[in-house]
Order: sequence, then structure tokens, then C-alpha cells
Amino acid sequence: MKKIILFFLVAVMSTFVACDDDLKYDMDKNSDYEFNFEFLWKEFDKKYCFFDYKKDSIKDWNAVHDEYLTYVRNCKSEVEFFDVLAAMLNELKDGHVNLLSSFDISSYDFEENYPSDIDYDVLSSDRYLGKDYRYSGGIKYKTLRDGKVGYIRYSEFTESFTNEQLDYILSTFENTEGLIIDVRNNPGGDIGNVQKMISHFIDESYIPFYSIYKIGNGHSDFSSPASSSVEPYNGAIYRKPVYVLTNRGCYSSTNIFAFSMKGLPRVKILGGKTGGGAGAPMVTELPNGWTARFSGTVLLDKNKQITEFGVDPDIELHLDKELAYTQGLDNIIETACDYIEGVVK
Amino acid sequence: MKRIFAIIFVAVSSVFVSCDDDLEYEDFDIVENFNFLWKEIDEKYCFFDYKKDSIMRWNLVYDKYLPKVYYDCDNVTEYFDILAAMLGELKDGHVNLYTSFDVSRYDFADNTPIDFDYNVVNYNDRYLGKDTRIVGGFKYKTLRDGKVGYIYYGSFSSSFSSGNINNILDSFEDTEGLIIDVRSNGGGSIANVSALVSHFIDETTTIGYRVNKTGPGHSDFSSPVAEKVSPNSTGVIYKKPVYVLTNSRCFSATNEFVYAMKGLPRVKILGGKTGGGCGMPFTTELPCGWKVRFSANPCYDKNMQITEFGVDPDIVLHLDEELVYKQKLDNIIETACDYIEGKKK
Amino acid sequence: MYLIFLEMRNFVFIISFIFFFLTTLHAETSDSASVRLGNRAFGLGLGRETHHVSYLSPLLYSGTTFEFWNETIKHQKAGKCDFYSLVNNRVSMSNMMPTNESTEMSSYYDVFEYHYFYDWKHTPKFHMLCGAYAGFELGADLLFSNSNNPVYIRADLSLLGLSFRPTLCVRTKRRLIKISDQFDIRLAGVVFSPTYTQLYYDLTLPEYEKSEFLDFNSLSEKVRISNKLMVELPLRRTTLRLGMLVDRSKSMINMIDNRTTNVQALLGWSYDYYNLKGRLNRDSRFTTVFE
Amino acid sequence: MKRIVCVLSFCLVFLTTVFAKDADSLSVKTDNELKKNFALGMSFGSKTHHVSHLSPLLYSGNGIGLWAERINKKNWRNKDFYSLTNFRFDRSSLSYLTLTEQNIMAVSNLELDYHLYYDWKLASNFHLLCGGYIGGEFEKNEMQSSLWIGNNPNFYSIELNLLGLSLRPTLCIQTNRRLIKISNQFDLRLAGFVFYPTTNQSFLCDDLKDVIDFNSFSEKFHFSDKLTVDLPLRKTTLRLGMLVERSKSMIFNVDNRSLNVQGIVGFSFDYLTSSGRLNRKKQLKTIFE
Repeated sequence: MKKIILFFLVAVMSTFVACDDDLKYDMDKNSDYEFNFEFLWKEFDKKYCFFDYKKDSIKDWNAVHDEYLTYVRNCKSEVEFFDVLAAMLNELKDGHVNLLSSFDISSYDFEENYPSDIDYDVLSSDRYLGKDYRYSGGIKYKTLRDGKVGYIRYSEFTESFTNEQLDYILSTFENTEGLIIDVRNNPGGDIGNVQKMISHFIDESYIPFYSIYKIGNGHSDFSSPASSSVEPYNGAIYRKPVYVLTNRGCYSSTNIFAFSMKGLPRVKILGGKTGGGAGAPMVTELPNGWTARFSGTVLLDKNKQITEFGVDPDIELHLDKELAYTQGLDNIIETACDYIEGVVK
Repeated sequence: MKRIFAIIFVAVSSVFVSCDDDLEYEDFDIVENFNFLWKEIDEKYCFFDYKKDSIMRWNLVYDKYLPKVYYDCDNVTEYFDILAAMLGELKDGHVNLYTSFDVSRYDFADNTPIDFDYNVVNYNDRYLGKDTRIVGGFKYKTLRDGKVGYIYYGSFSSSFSSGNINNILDSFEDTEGLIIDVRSNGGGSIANVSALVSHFIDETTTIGYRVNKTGPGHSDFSSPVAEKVSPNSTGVIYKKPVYVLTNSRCFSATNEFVYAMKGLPRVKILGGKTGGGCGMPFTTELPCGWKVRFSANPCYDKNMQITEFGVDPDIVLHLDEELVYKQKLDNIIETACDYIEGKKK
Repeated sequence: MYLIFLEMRNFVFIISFIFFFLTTLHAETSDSASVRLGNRAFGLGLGRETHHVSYLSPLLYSGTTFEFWNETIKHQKAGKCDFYSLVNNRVSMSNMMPTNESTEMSSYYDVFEYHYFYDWKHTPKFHMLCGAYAGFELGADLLFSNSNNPVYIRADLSLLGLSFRPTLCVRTKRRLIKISDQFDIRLAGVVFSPTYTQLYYDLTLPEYEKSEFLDFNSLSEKVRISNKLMVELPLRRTTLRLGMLVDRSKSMINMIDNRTTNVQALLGWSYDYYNLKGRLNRDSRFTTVFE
Repeated sequence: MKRIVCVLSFCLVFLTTVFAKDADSLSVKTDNELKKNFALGMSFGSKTHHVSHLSPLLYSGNGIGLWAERINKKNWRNKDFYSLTNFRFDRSSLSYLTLTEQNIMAVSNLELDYHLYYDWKLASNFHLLCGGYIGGEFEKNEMQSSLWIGNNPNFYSIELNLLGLSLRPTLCIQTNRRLIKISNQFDLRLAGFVFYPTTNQSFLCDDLKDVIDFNSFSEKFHFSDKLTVDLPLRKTTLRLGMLVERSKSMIFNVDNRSLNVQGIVGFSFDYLTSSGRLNRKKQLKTIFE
């Protein structure tokens, strides 16, 4: 009798072993175009977070499914299949959505038919950055208009800096009348750096953004907004007027930086509308080994509005290409300097 | 007697404990840090012999800058500027002094033509434009309706797998030639250089020699060791003519890639002289906490020449600024395409 | 580059698991011939370490160090004289800074030593153990603020070293206190180290002479002494082992100046054990679990 | 995070050795009964794993692990009880396809359980140990590939089992020269806490209430079955065995399944310890005495 109990337990164990078959796909299906298409479509249907918010600006996801299923059916090669899937994902009009394969990465060009508003040759000429700028923690900084205007060029939020470094930079702008933070064409990066930079320009505790994430597979199954507040830096706070220069190339974390600074007492946003991108990206996979990136968490601004399509500047201004080529002048920086010096109201 | 044994051992050990006093430094004594930096560079920098006639002798540099440290240096940034000027005498792009507020740098491409306009190459549909493919840091597309393959590689620090390159070269199957554009590529990891070269050689070739210092003297070097690259066993070998486009901002790893490709049977270098920088950088510290990076291990090319000041292209060609602004055309790419299509000899 | 050095750190931890495994193996294989029990002790160590590696930085780094140590002693009898074999295994992690406190060097290393002593008994209470040891030290010093040379790999195979361990047993009326002072000095061994400004990247080149990185050296090039004073104090139910370790090494190999001073307080437990396993040495006096 | 995992695993290994040492001051009557058994060894085997937070696909591969186990016999009101402490550290690297470009999922987990059994002696050589166990598990899943540029390369989960059912039938077979012990330990988790993020949540927000979930059998099903044989050879006792572990859960909309089939090899020894002043074993002398 005792031995029966022993072997009974071994038997129980084996029954549980093989019941994951709903996840097992037979190998030849892995590279089957239609199977992968359905798989990607369903993954996005479950996990993409902007369906509700983009109801009126993008096609209905089911309609997209029927339209692209016909294209997939007459795909001949892997590259063609990739282009069809890429076109489908671009229907979502989201810079955070990419399809990554071993031969290409698809992306939606959110800067399409928008002015580029920045000229790198003019920016590196002696009138602006030139050769004698200082460089620390990814930030290039210098004073313009012989000491009256402080200028910071921060090209990527992936470059991390410490609070002490930014504190030192702001201390060199002590006797300036105002500060320009140039984040044009900054594609974004680490949200931690956004919070670090904001903390040097606020006087009391401030909640720059809220984040909501999906708790179910439906298009509108969201959690309640969670916030993380930013405390002012316990060192020198920059109290003079600040102008943040933006253009359509400002995306993701830079977009969050723009809408967090907008509306602060001494801050003005100057330049072109930002590129948007207010979703924190996540990654999923396809059976044929490709990976797809999509916006998983929604980041709302301080009054809980969505900024996926971009943040409008306080003062709209575009780069004058003629002036830039002939006289090497960047009219956006010049206007900001004039505002600071009080030449223009 | 036995107990004496035990006590002796305890005594012996305590004697050894505190005799590291020759490593104790006064943290922020400006003269001591100056001497310390001068001696570290004197003992470990590797290009003193090679640059005998192109830079000031290192002892004279000491006599020139010591009085500056004594007399006109009353705050930290001025002290930094003096040390940065001293390091600038070495005329080496790999030499940097890192502090919390600035990084000293030597502009190796000073008053040389840029020969490259990123906006034209990236946004003009004639070259890359919208339907370019991106993978592993490469942007690639066929030009001249399929006859010429074009790859733009922006930085040698973006890693790629051999699968990526195989796919790219497969897509260039029926082209008559290939353009690899590494203009303004500031360098990166050396491992990517041999990975890329392995797709363009037929048998194991020596791409250069490695040497490292074996002592503090200016000419204490180990015997050179050949750096061999063998053809990529699993991947595609591109058999048709290859044109590598260079300009004065190709530095460090890109410089090694150019001298590795130069002289290969089917390869021609086209464009401006490269920026050089063939020393492998090494980092050390100063007592005051600043870091200094400098070239410590010279890399020779295949005929044992140092290319610290740049590699001359097979065909020298500079960018026609007028053509760029007016018709958005890059005459260097056009010339390379003409060579490939046989329109030019 | 950063990823490779994190893998290095995992490698050091996996090695430390294997060393721990070996120490237990040593503890486990007691043969029935010896009348006496084996002794196993393990515990923590906390102290200060000053460290200088001219390959990473010309400055002297100092900071705190934390370690797990593990030691087993076994008695073997051959003819009339007694022999003792001892296995010592230390896994240590330390964070150090220079006096200007601008950067931080973290170092992880394992030490595994096998000692073999002859017991030169003076009086029944005082055992003068003298013998030799062989050991292996593997670890890495990480200074991530350096660009191409952020790691110095510490690998030292000490083939021969002298080891003395005078031990005194003091019997009070209720307990037996054992005081021992183990003094080791390294005589000869092989060290793995790059030369002056050589980068570890050179190791990846096929044509490179791997032996350039290995250096057979003796007392003149590398001095390494360690002195461990330990007191074993039996309390009511457990036996406490308190001690102090002073570990000093100074070497100039391949033009790289490498100095370490390590002063630690040791606290741990020790217990005497008698193992019973296998078929042959079934000591009939004992029954085992489930029997 | 890597550093915490390593330090944590050290403390756990350290704890099992501490348990291994504590003297059994309870044993009064027969002084020559070895009350404790300690076993240490490695495990190798295959694993299939699925975490929907990282990837919708079923990953499989093989892993290697280290385990340590200690059994301690106690008796209380002259009934036999056994306490068992088990530690396991396992690291496996899994992949979905054999394509060149696919991603590697590195899974490392750490387990520590404490089991308490009542010995129901059905025959002189057959002990059916039945009882309960509590335990903790920490698991880290990491996606390693250049194609992974998003906020979810890592998925951590911590699990605290407050109550689990455990059965361990043990058979002792006496051949003419050796005593072989076969045991088959079957554990089933009944209730406990689980900490891991919800489906799309990257580790951005900081309030914990919606990441900890108290759940029972229905939401998280976890069982493991370990068949082990203690085989005394000439000088050492070998422990061979096979472990099958199955866990399946759907919490916070994250589908988490894993099946672990591993071969176990190690050695075990019965031992007696004496330390401190009180329980000095008279008839055995210690080192240096």
C-alpha cells in the first residue's frame, strides 16, 4: 500500500508536464506570413495604449486588419512582407512604434512636411557655440551677447549629467539677464534627466506628469493616474527668465520636458511645435524572430491632457533659411536674446 | 620560548602595514598637480618620438607653462585652461582633460574643409531620403537605379552582427559597385573595424601592427605584433569595386578602417585626408580628482607607418559648396557613382 | 565594454561558489581513521583596505571591505606524528575612494588556499604547526571612469608559500579556549597581468603571445604576507571565533605597481563535526537519519 | 540589481550552513544517534518558460543550478518530527528560435524553503513524512539582444509562500552491504504573496499597492516533485535524483508559466556537531585537544 502512494505521486507529476500547447506553434508556421501578421495585429490590439486617444486621427484598427490582410496574402518575399507590416504600423502615426528585423528598422517620420528649424553649421560657427564653449555631462554651455545671455545646448536626454554639474553651469550664468535652453532636434532619452533638469527651475514641489498603464487587453482598460513629484534642487535655483527653444525634432522625453516647463512662472517656449511622443516604449516579439516596439504607458501632462501630437510653443517662430545661409544668423536664438535683453517685448 | 614565536609574528605583520607614504599626495596643490600631470604624460604618452619635429619638446613645454601656473592662475577654471593649453601642445585628438565642469579637446580638423553635408545626404531622396533602410547603425540604399550600392555608417561605436551585413550585401547583389561613406565618423570600437573589413577580403591579410609601451622612456616600445583579419567565414564577401568616402573628421577607429581598406585589390579611398588619431587611448588620474586621457599604444598601418596625422586618399576630392546649396547635390558621391558606372576612369 | 566587466563580476561570483563547494568537500571527506573531529568555521569580516594599482590610477585608494570567510581543519595521523590539513576560502567585496573622493573603485576577489601542517608539539597545550600552502586568488578591480582601461584582473596562483600556525589551548575550569596565530608568506607563484599601458584588448588578437600576460615570480617581485590571529571561545551552546586579519601585498610586475593592505576584524562561528557516509567507514556506533 | 542578487544568494547559502551547525541540545537519551543530514550538489536540466510581460512566445533552453538541503530529526512528546531546509540557485539561458537574430532570455532564480514534517511510520523501513512548508523565491528574467530598445528588458518577481502542502515518502532498502534511501518529495503551494508589475507597467510609478497580490491556489498553481536516491559508495554517499517543477499563474494580466525538469547530482553526509560548552560529546576529542 505504501509503495502505491509513492508511485501515485510520480504519476500525478507527469500529467501536469505537457499542457502549454496553446503557446506551442509548429515550426513551419513561424515563418508563415499570415500567421505572423495575425500575431502582430493581436499583440498591438492588446498592448498599444493610444487607440482611444487617437480614435479620430487614425484608422480603426479592425479596418486596418482587413485592409492589410489582402496585401499580406500576395507578399512574395520577406522584404516585401516587412514593408507591408511597416506600413501597417505607420498607420498608428507614432514615432515610438518600430518594427525591428535583421535587415531593417521601420519608423514613422513624425517630422514629415514640418520645417527643420535648425542649422548645425550656423550653430557651430563662432557667433554661437564656436570653439570656446565648455562641455560637461552632455551639456555645451557658453554666454552670448557678451555675458548678458546664458546659452545651453543639450542634444540628447540619453547623456546623463549630475545635479552638481548643472548647478555649476547655472552658477557661471550668475550675472546674465536670462537663459536659453536649446533642445531642438533632441530625440529624447532618459526621463530621469528630465526630472533632474526641471528641479533647477522650480521653487516648490511640482508634479510634471502623470503615468497611466494598461491593466487589461481592452483598448480603454487603464489604471488610475500615478504621479511622481519633483522636489526643487536644494542648491541654487535659476530665478531669471528662461527660454526653451523647440522644433518638430523634439520627441519623447524632450516633449515631456517642454510641456513640464511650459507654464512655469519664468519660462517661455520659443520655436516650432514639438514632435510629441508621450508614450513610454515597450517591446514585444513575433514568432519569426522580429521584435516590435510600441507605446505601452501613457504619460499625461500636469493637467492630465495627452501630448502625443506635440506641444505648441508660447511664441511660434521658424528658422529663416535665407538669413542662415547668407549671414550665418539663427533668428530663433537672436529673437530669444532680444527678449532677454528687453529689446523686444 | 613558544609564546615569543606568536608575539614575533604579530610584530612582523604590523611593521609592513604602514609604508605606503610615497603615494600620499596633497590633494589640491596646483604646482604638485601640474608636475604630476607633466610626469604622467612624459612617462606614458606614445607619440613623442614620432612628433619630434611637429610639436614643442616636452621639457620646453614644462618651462613654458610652469610660470603660468605660479603667476596668472587665481581660480579653478583658469588653472584648467592652463593645463588644457599645455595638453593642446601635443596636437592629439585623443588627449582630453576631464573635470566636472569642462572637457579639454584639441580640434584635429581645425581649418580643414568639412567635405560633408548631413542634410543633403540624409534628406535628399536622390541619396538616402525616405525609403532608406536602417540596421546596426548602417543606412543603406541603392543609387543610380540599382547600379550602385550606398552605405552610410555614422559611428563605429554602433555595433552590428555579421547577419546584418550579410543582409545588406545580399541586397546589393546585382550592383556594379559599392560606396561606404564614413565621412564625419568620429570612431568607436576597434572590434567593429575588423568585423567590417572581413567582408571585403579574400584571404587573411594584415591590416596593421600593434605596439605598446614597456617603460617610462619616450622610445620604450614592445616589438610590433601583426593584427590579422581573416575573411568572414559564414558571411558574404563583396567581390565588386568598393569606394570609401572620407573627410577630415574621420578619426580614431575610422582612421584605422581607412588604412586597413587602403591598398586592398578592389578598394579605392575617395575624398579628403582623414583626421588621423591612431593611438589607443589610456586613462589616468590627477591627485585633485581630474582625469586625463591620452594615446598610449600606437597602431601602425600595414607598411609600418604611423598615421597619426591622417591617411591620404587614393583620389583627393573636396565638396563643391555651391552645388550643395543650389542643387542639393554631393559631388563626391556623384563622382564615386560615375567611377563605378564606368563614366569616369 | 561595460557589459564585459559585469560578466567578469558574475564570473568571480561563480568561482566563489565553486570554492565554497570545494571547502565543504574538504570538510566532508573526513576518514574514520582519525579519532579527532574535524573543525569547521565560517563568518564575516569587516575592515579597511588601502589599495593601489598603477594600471588604473596613480593614486592610493582606501575604503571599507566586507568578506565571507570559511575555514576547515582536519587531523590526519601518519605513524606517530600528527598532520593537519586546512582549507581557507575568502570572498571579499570592497569599495574604495582616493583622498579627493572624486571616483570610486570597487573590487571583488576570491582567495582559496590549501595548507598542510606538521604538528611540532612542544607541550601538550602548545602545538607549533609549520608547513606549506598553495593557493589561488582571482578577482577584478573596477574603475569605470577610465575609458579603455577600466578593469585590472587580479589572478595570482601562489605555487608555494610558508605557513606557520602556533596554537595554544588554554583550559579554564569550564571551557577550553584555543588561541592560534596563522602567519603565511608567499614564496613563488604565477601572476596574470598586462604590461605597462597594454590593454586587455590585445589578448583578443590571435597573433598575440598569451605568455606576455603571465609572469612567474618569487619573493623579490611580489611580497605577500598575511597574519591571522584567532581566538575560539566556547559559549553555552555555540563556539564563537573572533580574530584579526592583516594582509599585506606589494608587487612590481610588468611595470605595474600593485599594493594592498587589508586590516579586518573577523567574527564567526566554529563547530567540531564528525561525518559519517559511504559504505566502508560506517562507524557502527552511530545510526543515521531515517534508519 | 545584479549586486543585490549576488549578496542575497550569499546570505542564503550562509544561512543554510548556519542551520547546518546548530547543536541538537534536545537529544538526551541515545548519544550515538546522528540527527542531521546535509546534502550539497548541482542540477542540470531543461526549462520552458513564458512571461507575457516580456514576450508572447514560449522560450525554452537549459540551465544549471546549485542546491543545498539539510534534514534535522527532532522528537517532541516522543513523536518523530523532521525539519528540512532547502536552498536552490538556478540560472538558465533560453531562446525561442534557432534564427540568427533571436533574443536570449536569461532567467535566474533563488529559492529558500523550510519544511516541517510529522513522521507517519507505515513500516519499519518506510516513513511517510507529511507536513507543510513556507518559503520565498526571487526570480529575474532579462531579455538580452540588440533589438530590445524599450523600457521592459527586465522582469523581476518575488514570491512568498505562506502555506504549502508537502509530502515526502521515504523508503530505506537494506542490501547486504549498504543502506539505500529513496525519497520522493512532493510540494504544492497553497497561498502566498507575489510581487510583480502589471502587464504594461514599466518600473516608473512608485506606489506598491497595485504590484503586490495576495493569491491562492486558483491564481497561482505551483508544484514540484523531487525524486532522490541516497547511494552510499565506498567512501562517500552519492545523491542522485530528478526534479520536476511546474508553475502557472495569471496575476495582473501577466501570464507566467514555467516547467523545469532537472537531473540532480550531489553528495550527502550524516553528521554530528558539537560546539559550545554544554553539549560537549564526551567520547570524541576535538582538534588540538
